[in-house]
Amino acid sequence: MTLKVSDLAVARGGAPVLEGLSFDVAAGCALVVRGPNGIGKTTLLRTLAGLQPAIAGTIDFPEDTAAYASHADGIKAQLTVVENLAFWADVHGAELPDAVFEAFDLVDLRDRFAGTLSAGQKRRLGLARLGVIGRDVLFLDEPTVSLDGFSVKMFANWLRDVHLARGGIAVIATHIDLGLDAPELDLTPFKAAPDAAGGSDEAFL
Amino acid sequence: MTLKVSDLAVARGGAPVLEGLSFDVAAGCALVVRGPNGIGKTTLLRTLAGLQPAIAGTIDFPEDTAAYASHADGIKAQLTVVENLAFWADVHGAELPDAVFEAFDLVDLRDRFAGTLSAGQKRRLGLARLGVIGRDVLFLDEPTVSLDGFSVKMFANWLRDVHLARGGIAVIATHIDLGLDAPELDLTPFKAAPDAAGGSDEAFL
Amino acid sequence: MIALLKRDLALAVRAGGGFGLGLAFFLIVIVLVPLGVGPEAALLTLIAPGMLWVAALLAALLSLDRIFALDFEDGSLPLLATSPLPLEGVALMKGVAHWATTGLPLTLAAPALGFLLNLSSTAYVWLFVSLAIGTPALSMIGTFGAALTVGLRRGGLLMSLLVLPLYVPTLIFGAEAVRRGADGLSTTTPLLMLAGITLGSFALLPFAASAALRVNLR
Amino acid sequence: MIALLKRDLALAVRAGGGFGLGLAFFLIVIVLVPLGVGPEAALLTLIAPGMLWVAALLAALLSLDRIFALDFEDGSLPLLATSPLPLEGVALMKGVAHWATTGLPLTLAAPALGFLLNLSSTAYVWLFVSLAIGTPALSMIGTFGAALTVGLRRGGLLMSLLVLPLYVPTLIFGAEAVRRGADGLSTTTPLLMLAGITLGSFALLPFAASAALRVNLR
Amino acid sequence: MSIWEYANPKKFITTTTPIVPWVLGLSIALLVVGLTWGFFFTPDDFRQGSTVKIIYLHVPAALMAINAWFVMLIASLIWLVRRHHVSALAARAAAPVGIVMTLIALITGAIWGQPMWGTWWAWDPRLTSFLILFLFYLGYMALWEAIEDSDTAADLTSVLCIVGSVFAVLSRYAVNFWNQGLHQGTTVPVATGERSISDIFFVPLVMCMVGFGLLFLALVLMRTATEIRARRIKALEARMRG
Ligand code: HEM
Ligand SMILES: Nc1ncnc2c1ncn2[C@@H]1O[C@H](COP(=O)(O)OP(=O)(O)OP(=O)(O)O)[C@@H](O)[C@H]1O
Ligand SMILES: Nc1ncnc2c1ncn2[C@@H]1O[C@H](COP(=O)(O)OP(=O)(O)OP(=O)(O)O)[C@@H](O)[C@H]1O
Ligand SMILES: [Mg+2]
Ligand SMILES: [Mg+2]
Repeated sequence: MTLKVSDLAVARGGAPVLEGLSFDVAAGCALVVRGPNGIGKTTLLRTLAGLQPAIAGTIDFPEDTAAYASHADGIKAQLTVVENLAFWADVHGAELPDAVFEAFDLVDLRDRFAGTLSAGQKRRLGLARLGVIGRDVLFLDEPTVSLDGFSVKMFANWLRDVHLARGGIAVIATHIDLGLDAPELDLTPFKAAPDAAGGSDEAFL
Repeated sequence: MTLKVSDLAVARGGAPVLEGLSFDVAAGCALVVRGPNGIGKTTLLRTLAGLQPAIAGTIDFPEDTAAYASHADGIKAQLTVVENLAFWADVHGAELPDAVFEAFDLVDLRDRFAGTLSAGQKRRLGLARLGVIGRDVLFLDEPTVSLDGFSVKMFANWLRDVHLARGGIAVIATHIDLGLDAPELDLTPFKAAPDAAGGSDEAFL
Repeated sequence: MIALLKRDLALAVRAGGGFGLGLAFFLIVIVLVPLGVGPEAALLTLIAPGMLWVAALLAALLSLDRIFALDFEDGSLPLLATSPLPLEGVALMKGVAHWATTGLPLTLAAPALGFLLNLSSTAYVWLFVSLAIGTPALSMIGTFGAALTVGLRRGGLLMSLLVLPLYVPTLIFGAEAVRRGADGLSTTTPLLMLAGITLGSFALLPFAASAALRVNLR
Repeated sequence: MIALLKRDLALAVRAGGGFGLGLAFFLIVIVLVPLGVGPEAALLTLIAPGMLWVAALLAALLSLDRIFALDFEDGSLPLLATSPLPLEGVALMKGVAHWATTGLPLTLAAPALGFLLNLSSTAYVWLFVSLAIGTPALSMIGTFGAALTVGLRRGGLLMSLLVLPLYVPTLIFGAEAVRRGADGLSTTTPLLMLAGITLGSFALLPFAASAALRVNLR
Repeated sequence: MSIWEYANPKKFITTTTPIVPWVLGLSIALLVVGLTWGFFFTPDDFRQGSTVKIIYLHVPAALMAINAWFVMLIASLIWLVRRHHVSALAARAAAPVGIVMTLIALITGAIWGQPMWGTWWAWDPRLTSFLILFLFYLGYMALWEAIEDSDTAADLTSVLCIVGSVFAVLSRYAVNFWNQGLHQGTTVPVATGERSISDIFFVPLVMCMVGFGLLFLALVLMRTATEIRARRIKALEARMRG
């Protein structure tokens, strides 16, 4: 399993944002995407995850193996931590292993309603979803926002020792250092030229 | 002008979270609040800003000088960047100085609808509000979430060179290093004992 | 897909969920009508079948924006879209869950409320039957409307505007069935039409709704 | 405070804002009633005053949840609460903005729509006058209800439940004024009562609303 | 060369700009002649008196109101299948014209109804289904307005137009059913086309119908061109910012 991206161009709000992106990520590897605010990290990850169409280029990886995670984690405030995770496990036809609660330090919070968690605790719950659904290709948009130093390390460990170790792939946009030993891709050189082709308005120019 | 906090105890969801907190912040000084996820940073800042009552202790600073900022910045997606800031300036009876747009790198984004900004751009807009309303005592809850390294520095500079320089005060909860030369307060020792007094259920115990 | 239905029902009965509120709204509209129109029993009997159906329709309408907006705001919707569930199935289950929390209680309660409007005695059974057949269509059509407007902040009112004209045939046949029941006439045709609308809605609208969702998630 | 009013009106007329949708909903309810009740002109004339007022009330109700919920969700509300504006003023301005975007267009349009329900010709002017006097009360009472339920996820339906009983006096006097106008009777008493309710609401409810807001922000 | 080439916005504008004045001119000529003829040079109807002359506005407007929706439906289908922007914008452009036609039909009908039936409005099936059509137009236009991104708006309004069409037809039948036997005497048309209308009314009526049709065409072409230019401005502005 590999993630192959070639000559990709992506657009947001009808305007091209990035162009000419090509990279491969092999099984068991992670790629850290970097770049200043507004360069197009979120747009890239959404496109890779199939939530919006690319305007050019190809994205290639086995179907139905991708998961996307952003600031909004689909957490229901009125459900408990366990119920939230059980739901996503159910949707993906997976088990809800106890190890997940340990890996994301949620053991003490199991029966708390998700609405009463602090920002960082909520984030941990959102990330725990990734450990439950068993998808191989993860697209993570600033996964460690609001996490304290200890939790960041914990997440990096899970990613390295569990996800990548079993042959998974991860593409991670982040502004802080995760302490992962992964190649970095700076998006700045791929910024679309102001007159780049492919915007939804192209026919009108 | 000083912020004086003595023997403060705060609660969240009816349960005491922190107790025995005392600190002073002098004019022109900042205080960085630290602690692991869930220790009570958000709760503390909300209490200081007057959004929720303290269960014990006193908070002392001149009235109507405080501003609170958290992840939710009160940004209206359907208004442009200028309109958003102009509204807050108006509400506070202040001017909308051009310097703010430079200080927060919003010059190019002035006429964009706020709904079309990226996560970091939106954050900068939220922070720019602080530069507009002219409040002296700032309570900031993870202000640099989603900001790239350059923007974090820019914000720290604004805080040091503009806000603190003119005698302001700032209390900042954060997990990352802002590069400010400010004292840090770790909340871990102030964690409320499980049987601490002051919860809303106290009368029933 | 059953997991989704189970979750939606669990959420509906939790604090702040919508269960029972559609019913309460139905009750309140039924109470307001005599207050506005005046208390004459004969007049109320005349308008009862129509007003009961209009009230049911408004109650269904008012809870439509819960269908997708909550999942959109907290980011569940893109996650569901990238999950193994087909989006058509998601739309269908959302419609079913809406009916179970709104249409079903409303159908069960309507005969009990009919007497507030002095509904004629022969009409009660037809009120029940027509609501049982017709309210699923209201839920499914509403799901489509909710899918169309899910990206918009507070699309709720716009959605009403889009959905209400689509509700017209259901309303007409539903109210007509009750009115005919009240007059002792045959109710077969309107009930058959109602059934046709319901079946057609459930067969086709999940596809339209999922197409709209896909566009809105883009 | 004027800044707040200006912003709310600007937001209402922007894309996705609520302007005109209350009006559209009013129109649609007025259209649905004959479809449910049947087309007899004499019957419609009888129920027209009441139904027009019920429809106005429902249209006002449906847009109430915009009043504070949007500001709550994006965090504006705590910021407004810590701003130099008195929270009572905020509540008052919110009520005024709601009326300007809902009650006012509705009042202007109602006479034009009265003819769909075959309203008797003497009643048009009283319909207009009673709505002009009564709809501000609907907005202000609604603002109070919205303030009570602002913290709750999708409090919209619960809010309806709380607000509707509070609307009852306004509805009764409003519909009564129109009905008396239609019958050629004196409308002074109900109109005076309506005016009293409106003045009372604007004098007292901003305080209640701001108290509720303070609690909900805690 | 395929017909789809005209779906290129620029090509569309360059092709239609010279045609529009002719279409518009012809429609105005037809309307002037038809309406003048109809209003001043036809005899009064023996039952309806001079009020019958409102037919020259009423019937063409009613026809165009329905046809405009058809145009929108077809344009929507083309957009969904072939994704030609002009098609989506033509659908958008047709809606306001259609709703105005609907309003003209409703208002002239109401004015006609006052002397004929003694009431401005009756819940006759035909009138009712027109009112519902008006609501469909309203919802369709509101959806266009509410969505920021043009392509998203085009997609969603197209889906709405298709589903709406099905339900509009259903409503038509429902309304007929609902009013059966309840509303005698006011079965709208005195005339269903050729049979009971004599030639002397018929020729100017046809002129007016063709005139309205051409007017509709001209307005839609003009509005589409306007929409294209608005999109173009938006696109250029977006590029300048980016
Ligand atoms: C608001 C009121 C009215 C509306 C919405 C309305 C609607 C329509 C529509 C949709 C048509 C075109 C039908 C078709 O060709 O398929 C039509 C035709 C016609 N209407 Fe009306 N109508 C109204 C009032 C009236 C009144 C009051 C009269 C006269 C008593 C009238 C007389 C006619 C006639 C003579 C035709 C032409 C019949 C034909 O070509 O089939 N209408 N009307
Ligand atoms: N609404 C709530 N109801 C009940 N308990 C809550 C609620 N919100 C937070 N808590 C609990 O109160 C404690 C303090 O939460 P708080 O949000 O202040 O933490 P924090 O220090 O800001 O954490 P983080 O770094 O994750 O943002 C936590 O244990 C949390 O689980
Ligand atoms: N909804 C939208 N409509 C139009 N333009 C948008 C929209 N969202 C984002 N943009 C613009 O598209 C560009 C890329 O945005 P994107 O969110 O992908 O950036 P990002 O790299 O994720 O930034 P950040 O680090 O701030 O999250 C930015 O210039 C942004 O202003
Ligand atoms: Mg981003
Ligand atoms: Mg916090």
